[in-house]
Amino acid sequence: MTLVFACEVVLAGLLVAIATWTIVARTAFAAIVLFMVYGLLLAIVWVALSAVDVALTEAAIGGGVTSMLLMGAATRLRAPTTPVADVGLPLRIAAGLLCALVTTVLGAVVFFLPDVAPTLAPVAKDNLAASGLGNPVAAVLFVFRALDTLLEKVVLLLALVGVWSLASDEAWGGVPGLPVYARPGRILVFLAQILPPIGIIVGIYMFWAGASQPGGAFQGGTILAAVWLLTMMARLQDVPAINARWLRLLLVVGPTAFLAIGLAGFFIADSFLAYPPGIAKPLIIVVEATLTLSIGVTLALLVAGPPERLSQR
Amino acid sequence: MTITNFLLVAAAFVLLMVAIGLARILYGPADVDRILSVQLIGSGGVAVLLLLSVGMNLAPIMDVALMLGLLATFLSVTFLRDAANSSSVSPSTTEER
Amino acid sequence: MSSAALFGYCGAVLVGLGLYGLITRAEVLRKILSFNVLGSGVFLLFGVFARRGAAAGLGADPVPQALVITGIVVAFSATALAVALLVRLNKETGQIIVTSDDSEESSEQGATR
Amino acid sequence: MRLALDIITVVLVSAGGFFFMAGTIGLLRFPDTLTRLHALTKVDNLGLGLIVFGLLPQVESRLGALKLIVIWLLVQMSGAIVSQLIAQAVRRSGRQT
Repeated sequence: MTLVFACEVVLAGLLVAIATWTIVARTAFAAIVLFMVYGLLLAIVWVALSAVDVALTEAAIGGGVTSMLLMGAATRLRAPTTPVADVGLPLRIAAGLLCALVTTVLGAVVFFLPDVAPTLAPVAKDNLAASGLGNPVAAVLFVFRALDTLLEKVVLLLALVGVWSLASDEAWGGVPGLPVYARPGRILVFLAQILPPIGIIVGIYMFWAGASQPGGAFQGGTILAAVWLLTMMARLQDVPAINARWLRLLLVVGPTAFLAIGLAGFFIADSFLAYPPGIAKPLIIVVEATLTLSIGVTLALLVAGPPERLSQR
Repeated sequence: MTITNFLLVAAAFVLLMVAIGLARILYGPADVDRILSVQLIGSGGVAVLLLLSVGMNLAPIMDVALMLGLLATFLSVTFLRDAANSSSVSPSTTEER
Repeated sequence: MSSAALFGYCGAVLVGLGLYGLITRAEVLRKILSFNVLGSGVFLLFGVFARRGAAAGLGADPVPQALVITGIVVAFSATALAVALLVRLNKETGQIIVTSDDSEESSEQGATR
Repeated sequence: MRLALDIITVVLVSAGGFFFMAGTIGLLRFPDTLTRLHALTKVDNLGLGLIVFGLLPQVESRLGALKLIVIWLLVQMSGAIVSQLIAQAVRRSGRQT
């Protein structure tokens, strides 16, 4: 047993233990904190699987923003008067058997995987130079499978439209009900003042580094979202009303730029979402820069939730 | 033992320590105790990742450590919001403004 | 056992755990959490396939990695929508669980009458 | 020269690992949240700090070394501030009960 493997066994055991605890924890608060730990541990697992891009995304979105979102929800929920009963023992046993079966089948799939694994890595590597990028994952995301990535941004926007449409009629166009600190103390305000510049620099770095090494628009955008949420929670900044023109503009600038460059592909290259050779990298950088902004704003607003009251002004 | 092996052993050791500490903190009983785990996984996870980064000679892992350290801070502030609001003022004050 | 296989089994267990929580926990918030655990198990399986496809000097096959990144983002979008629905449901009914139409009606009647 | 640097690394990283262990023992044995927070700050400051300084001689690129220090400063700073916030939350919840 090698050292690395010993490390990985500890990690895998810890991951499963925390996941189990997340499921069985009694209070929602405990479960959410456990889920956050789970997400950050999962990021380390992705590192062990040599998928650093995924590790960054998992830490940022899977562990980070999802936990912020869930905690916001838990804060807003009114507890019911009657205690909530989970399903009874017979159903629990049946569910346990079903889940054991699913796990066994998946385990068998892993066990019986073919010895020679199918891979597209050589193809991706061979065509990497043509994309002008140094990071194969970014090349898959923005060149080889650009349509997926474009539609993924649309899904994010659609989710935001869905969340907003849950607003009551009188609050439409108003301010999202992000729970904020009722009385931010001096220490919190200090933190909320000192962290944004650092966060913005790291966010830009993540996006910029994404072209040649792990990183990218998502990871950068998430940090921008987190920074913005922090300043809003510390009440250094108002939560904006969702009908603000600048807000809507920021939301769509990224996907629009992506789509526009994609459509331009019909004329300057041979097909939709194709980049002309030579200027592929600058075009991708433009797309990624605008996407970083849009993703940051979209993620923050998804966490902030549907509008709950009209703005004061 | 080469220096690389040493760093990997150190990573495994730190991970184990963090795991034990996490178990204790997450057990509670108070919610504030559980928030300590954000801190612990923040600094402990960063230490493990940095050791792995240098030990495996993979520079990009350092970026994951950076991300982890930064996000742990944001998460602490988000989780503490509840504690601060519930005990200092009535919850309705948040709604006004 | 290779490290890829180890995390493969790990992913299989996570899927089972998530599914169990999804079925047995009544609170919607816990169902959403369980669903996220289930999803991450599936992603982990993808990661294992990526790792096994390491070739051409790359540590892992980039295509499944890109799929997982897209998947994480879409899972987050779905979670955000589910959470917003839950908060709205709670605002309307004061419940943190989803009840069938009949029982919801009867509980509302019980509350008003 | 190489050997000397390696020895520095081994000594500092081991010391860092020791403080991780000390922090964990503290977390396990201390009776309440504030004392556990105290144990955690040892992990934050000394554990991670010593590991970062131990890793510095092993990093070849100047940018990598700079990044290490930046990460350390970030975790150090946010750890110090968040610890204050947690302590405030503990005090407030303690007053209430």
